[in-house]
Amino acid sequence: MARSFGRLGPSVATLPRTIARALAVPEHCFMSDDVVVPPLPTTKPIRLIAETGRAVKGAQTAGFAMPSVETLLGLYRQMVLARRFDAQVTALTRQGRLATYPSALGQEACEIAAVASLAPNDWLFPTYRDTIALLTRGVSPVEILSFFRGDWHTGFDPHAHHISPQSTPLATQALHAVGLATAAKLKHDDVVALTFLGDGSTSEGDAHEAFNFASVWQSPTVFVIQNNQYAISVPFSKQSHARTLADRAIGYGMPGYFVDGNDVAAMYAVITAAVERARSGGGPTMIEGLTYRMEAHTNSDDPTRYREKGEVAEWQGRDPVDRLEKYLTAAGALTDDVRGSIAADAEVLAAATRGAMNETPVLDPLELFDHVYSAERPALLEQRAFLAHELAQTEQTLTEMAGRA
Amino acid sequence: MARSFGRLGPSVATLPRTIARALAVPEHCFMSDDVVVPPLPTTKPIRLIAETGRAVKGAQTAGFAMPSVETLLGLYRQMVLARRFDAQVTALTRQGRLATYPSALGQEACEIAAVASLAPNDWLFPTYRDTIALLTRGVSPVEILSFFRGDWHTGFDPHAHHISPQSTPLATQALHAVGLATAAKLKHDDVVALTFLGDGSTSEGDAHEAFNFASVWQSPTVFVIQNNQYAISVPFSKQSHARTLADRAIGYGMPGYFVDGNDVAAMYAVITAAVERARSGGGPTMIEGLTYRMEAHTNSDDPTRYREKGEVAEWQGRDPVDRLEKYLTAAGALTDDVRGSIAADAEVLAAATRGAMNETPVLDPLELFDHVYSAERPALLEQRAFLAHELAQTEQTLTEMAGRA
Amino acid sequence: MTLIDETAPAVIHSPQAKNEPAAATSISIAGALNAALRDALAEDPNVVVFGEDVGPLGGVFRITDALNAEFGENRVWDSPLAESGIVGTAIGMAMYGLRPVIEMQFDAFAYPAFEQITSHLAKMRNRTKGRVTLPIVIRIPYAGGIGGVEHHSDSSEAYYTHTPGLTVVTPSNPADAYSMLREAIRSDDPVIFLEPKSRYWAKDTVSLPVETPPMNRAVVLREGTDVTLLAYGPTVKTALHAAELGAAEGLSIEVVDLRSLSPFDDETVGASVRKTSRAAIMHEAAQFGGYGAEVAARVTERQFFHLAAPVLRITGFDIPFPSPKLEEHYLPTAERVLAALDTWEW
Amino acid sequence: MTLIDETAPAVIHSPQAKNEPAAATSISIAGALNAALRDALAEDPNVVVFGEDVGPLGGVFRITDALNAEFGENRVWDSPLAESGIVGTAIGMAMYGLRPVIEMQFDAFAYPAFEQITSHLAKMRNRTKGRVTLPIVIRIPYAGGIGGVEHHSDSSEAYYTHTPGLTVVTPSNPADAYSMLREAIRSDDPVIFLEPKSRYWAKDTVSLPVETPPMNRAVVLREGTDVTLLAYGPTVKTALHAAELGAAEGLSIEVVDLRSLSPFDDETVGASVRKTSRAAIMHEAAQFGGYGAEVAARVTERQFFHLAAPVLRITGFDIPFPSPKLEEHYLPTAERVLAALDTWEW
Ligand SMILES: Cc1ncc(C[n+]2csc(CCOP(=O)(O)OP(=O)(O)O)c2C)c(N)n1
Ligand SMILES: Cc1ncc(C[n+]2csc(CCOP(=O)(O)OP(=O)(O)O)c2C)c(N)n1
Ligand SMILES: [Mg+2]
Ligand SMILES: [Mg+2]
Repeated sequence: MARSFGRLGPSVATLPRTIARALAVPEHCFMSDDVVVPPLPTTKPIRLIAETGRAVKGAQTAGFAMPSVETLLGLYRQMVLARRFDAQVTALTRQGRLATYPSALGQEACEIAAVASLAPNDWLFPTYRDTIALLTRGVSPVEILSFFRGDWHTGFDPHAHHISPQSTPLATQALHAVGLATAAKLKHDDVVALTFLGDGSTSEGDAHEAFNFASVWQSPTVFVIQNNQYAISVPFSKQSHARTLADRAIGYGMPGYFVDGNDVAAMYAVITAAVERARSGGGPTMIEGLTYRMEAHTNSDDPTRYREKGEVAEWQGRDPVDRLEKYLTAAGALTDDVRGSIAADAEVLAAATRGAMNETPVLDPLELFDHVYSAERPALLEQRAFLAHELAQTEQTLTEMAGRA
Repeated sequence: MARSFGRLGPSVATLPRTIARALAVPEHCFMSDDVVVPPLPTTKPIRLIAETGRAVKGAQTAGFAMPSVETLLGLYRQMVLARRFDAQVTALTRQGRLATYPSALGQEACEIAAVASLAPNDWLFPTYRDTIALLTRGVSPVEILSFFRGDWHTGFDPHAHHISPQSTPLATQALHAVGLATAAKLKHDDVVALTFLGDGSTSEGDAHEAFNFASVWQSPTVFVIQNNQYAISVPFSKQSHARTLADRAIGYGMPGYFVDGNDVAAMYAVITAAVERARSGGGPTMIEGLTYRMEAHTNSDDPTRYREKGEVAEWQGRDPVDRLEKYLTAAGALTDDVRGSIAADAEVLAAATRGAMNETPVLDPLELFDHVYSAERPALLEQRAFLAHELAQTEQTLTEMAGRA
Repeated sequence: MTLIDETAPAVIHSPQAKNEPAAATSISIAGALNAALRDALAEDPNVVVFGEDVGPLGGVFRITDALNAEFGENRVWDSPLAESGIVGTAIGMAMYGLRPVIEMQFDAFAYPAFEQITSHLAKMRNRTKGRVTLPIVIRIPYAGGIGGVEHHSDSSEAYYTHTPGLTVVTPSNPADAYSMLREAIRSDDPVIFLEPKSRYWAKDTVSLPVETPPMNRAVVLREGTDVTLLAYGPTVKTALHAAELGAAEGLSIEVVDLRSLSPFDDETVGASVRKTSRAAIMHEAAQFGGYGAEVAARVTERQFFHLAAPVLRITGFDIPFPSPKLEEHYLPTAERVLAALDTWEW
Repeated sequence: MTLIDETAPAVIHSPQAKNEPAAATSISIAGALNAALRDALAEDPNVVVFGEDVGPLGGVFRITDALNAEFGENRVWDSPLAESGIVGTAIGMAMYGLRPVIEMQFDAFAYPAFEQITSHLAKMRNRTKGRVTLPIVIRIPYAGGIGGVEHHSDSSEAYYTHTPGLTVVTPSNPADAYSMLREAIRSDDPVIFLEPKSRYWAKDTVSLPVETPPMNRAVVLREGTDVTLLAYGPTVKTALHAAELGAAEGLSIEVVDLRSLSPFDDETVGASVRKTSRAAIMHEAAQFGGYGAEVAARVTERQFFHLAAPVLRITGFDIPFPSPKLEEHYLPTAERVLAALDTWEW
């Protein structure tokens, strides 16, 4: 590939290979020619907008530049829409309209920044948590929520949106992302794959295998770890003993970034740079966004059993939307008009979501047999016929009962 | 536990926790109180004896002290015995007496240093490659080779030797080591578990899970990765894109050491320090020994398909036994007498091994049913009876045929 | 986090003595399992409980409720999120004399541990000629019926029952849940303990501690003369319901709760089938290669000339487990049992 | 290492055209598989081959011999050593339009990939209503008979055949090896392609390319009238041998090579059993919950009133696969087949 290497943020430039070598140890033994040795990620998360809403200067930016006000305004709009959607879905779930819903409240900066960094041909590999990322990428509420309502496992067309089904088996989707990115690379296509991972899921073997395959194959993959500090009830301190998860990157010879996951400006700057680097042949990047899961794990979880209210309140004070709002307001970009029109859009979205979920889906139980194999199997057709017969009988019984009544 | 923390080699002391923290990020969020932040492993392997046989001074020792001449002489003796044994077993395998044998020729420094670092109550978790480690720990040749001859899966009593069965499914045994070490810690017992891993096996998910569990639980485990640069035919450059495997340690918040695996003095110094550190409550350590597999993967492998003879010859020049021999000879410890007596012992061992393998083992096929469950199962007894009947019939047919002849 | 928790309560809890049973109370399967874990932890200091969310949360199904607070971090704790790691470290612990009771959060989430289970857990005793035993219980909430999204409703028993070296059991009621879990923890063999998650909240009046028949035995739950209906775990209730419906139609159905899937209780089942001369087996898992195939095959092998008709299988379809709104069409029902029995020539 | 290898040969190899078959030559199963991979790689640029040691070494069984040199690093390459990673990345590649053919080095070493296989590979088409298809072939050398040490001789077919969404096939001879592998690679469904490793070097005279019956059909290899003996993969040869021995004793054994384990060819098998009225199934895997259970159950269900005797299972014992010196006592033999047939009342 005759492409130039991408930049990955000025101050976190990849080091030249000036590492001292063992005398008498052949070079190929422990380092291939294109190994990039990044410095250790900082333990202070990279940040561009402080909690006060003011721009951060100096080392903590790691040299990343503040996105333009237009960009930030666009991100703000998406975050507000996403938050409204998330709240609406949580409400619908409480009302029993959905089987389950894992909210991403508080994680909007990570979710929206990631989606905003991708080009249309790029692929997104989300988990169950990343519903608002799907929304932001343009999947319709009903196509998204079909899964959580329980109609079918995936309600949208992955190929139409370049989004894989939301993955429940933890960390498994990271390998799919690496595979897809590698296939695109083999075909010389301009496609990057971005996968989300939770802090808990980084403990799975598949996470490691994905990091390693991506780096050995130099596949154009971006790993966005949303460290929301809990895996259901298990706090991060029981998940890892490392300084940061981003520290893992060095062990794969890939750049790693520890970022304030509630600062959408920082997340956007770092992820965009990583996507660009992947796109231009520079290989994978690991990004950890430090954030917080404000809601319960899902509606059936009871977080009072494992965390203090005070902790949640503390993180409320670090809200990603508030922070951006302050910054944009100070920058004069977020006037009451703009805010109002975004809020109105959000209400339209919420209403549409409610409307869609208030309709009862029409499901055909016989479709259960239609997508298991590409070719028909006689034995499965027998089972399909059995169910068809049973359904017909039930129908008949109901009709008869109705007739009698 | 009121034990003091162990030392881990003077110049690789664990850093105090003086790391800058994120403003406003609660401390517990990304680093627990007892996280030890080691510096990155060096990319020049730690070395105490140069290939010339001379003692190394300066930075490359990483502050580790040269073991005493007595210690080195002991290690030398074990290495010579192990090498002779290994050669004998390879020869027996070529003669068809064993089903398979993965030789550790060239890896004696790693193998013997690890075993020598352990106290009798410590546990060893070896792979199929680490046969000479078993020998060095005192398992008899016949008990060891019973597995490779094909008599039974494990020929020795793991509890008697504190050695788990040689593991074939790659990296799986590392988790067993972590579990055993954790159990010992829970029981306040003075037991360390040491597990070997190959370079290839570090790519498996289980390796990652073992590193992570060990560090989160601060279990007294020592991981000795023998990077012999091949996983069967696959060179290390296709296995990892990192500078060194020891770089992985930082991502688990544990110390990592990249060591010259053909320098038994260095391996012994580093492993001993790690074992001592684990013993005194300091948690796990990852050690990568850079070495080379001189023989084929096993007798059924054909290395000419994937590596140049020149490469092998190059590594012959870095032989771990030769190097130590030069050092000890120069130190005046290895006189012709001593050398001769060790060589004689090695011949006795080889003869005993030959003798043992020339006897035909007496195997009872019915024992196949005896160790599957602790309690008898009627259905299994039926199958046992079936085989017993079949064996009796065969016996009878043979007797009849003999009678007729 | 350090594992050793010096502040953990040192109190040894004594399980209720067998000769002074508590008064009978209404208890769910979940409650009975919780009580069994508590009593086992109290009785044997080598018993430890760990896994995902089994600590302060008490597990997503609350089976380990309050045990972390009661026994401390050294006995009941949250592990990192990695199933192979959980099984693999449990193996090492068992080699050192502990008796780990570990939880896989849902059936399909045990699959990452498949290699540790098949290649080590199941084989260790055999590999070492009985020298290394692994007294480990893997608790797995399994099967459907709770409207779970994909990967939360698998019936994975066939994978485990086909693996020599494993004992596989599944209770269907609170008394068995308690008694069988206690027995599983006492067993020197690894036990896959399958918990029918749709039945967790089903209650019975039981006085704990209770001792029901040994966990390797099937039990006749309802006598009958026309047909032997074999069920286990989540389908037992449906089988009993089918027997009720059958009785109304004049059909006398004998319901056998298998309880033990491996080993299979040929004796109890054989006796029942010889009496009724007809048999059917129910399960939620897909039919093809499911556990019912083994049951049908061995009952037929052993009772062929007593059988008036082929053994029937009333099971899930040969498709991935459906989404919540469609699972009712997949799960075997009492009506399907009766419809199946109707296909026989009587 | 960079994956993109600009120096790889750009030549497109054209597979031998069907209308001009090569002269018949003696070829082994291993050779036929190698030829099938070569022709598939040449025909379809989306076919890629990767796994452990499949590159320059050509695989530990040499099934991918010379393909790396011929097609270059971008088509045939060595992956890192991680089975879940191999299956997981193959899934992502297939989502992008490639047709990966991946190798698990030995049966038991596929277990680390079990979650990717059961929860994703098997279910993706269903999860997405057919929108995402995964045309992936997983080649797995399986079963015993080569004196392999532990974990190198498992027969794991029952795990895969019980998993809806997978197609599972296994050839027993060189012509089928070629034809079925070509068909598997062309299939839009994931195929578990089980290769009987003890038969890799068995030769036949074949002219490639050869097209044998579709891979979802069973084939009658030897006609007979007294009993239908069902076999697959490594046991087919033993079954044919048993038929020879039987013939010498006046017993006419019809041997059916199942070829396809999932789906099962009810039609071919049913026709044979209705003719002979007796059936037996052979496999190396443990009997309990093995594939033979499904075969026995469904043949009995469908042919009960044609059967003069219960379906017999001649299989491995319910124990872990033995060490090399003891495997001969475990593996089903022709003598055991005849002994089993003798247990029937004739
Ligand atoms: C392989 C696997 N094991 C267990 C689970 C059950 N489970 C679902 S979510 C979850 C916690 C995941 O935590 P994390 O990765 O931090 O993501 P978050 O939910 O915080 O977004 C667990 C244990 C699962 N889905 N998959
Ligand atoms: C899970 C698993 N996958 C594949 C194999 C087959 N296999 C045996 S040894 C080996 C290479 C291992 O390489 P490495 O870990 O570097 O150890 P070495 O043999 O070099 O000592 C492979 C692929 C296996 N034993 N286990
Ligand atoms: Mg989380
Ligand atoms: Mg190696």
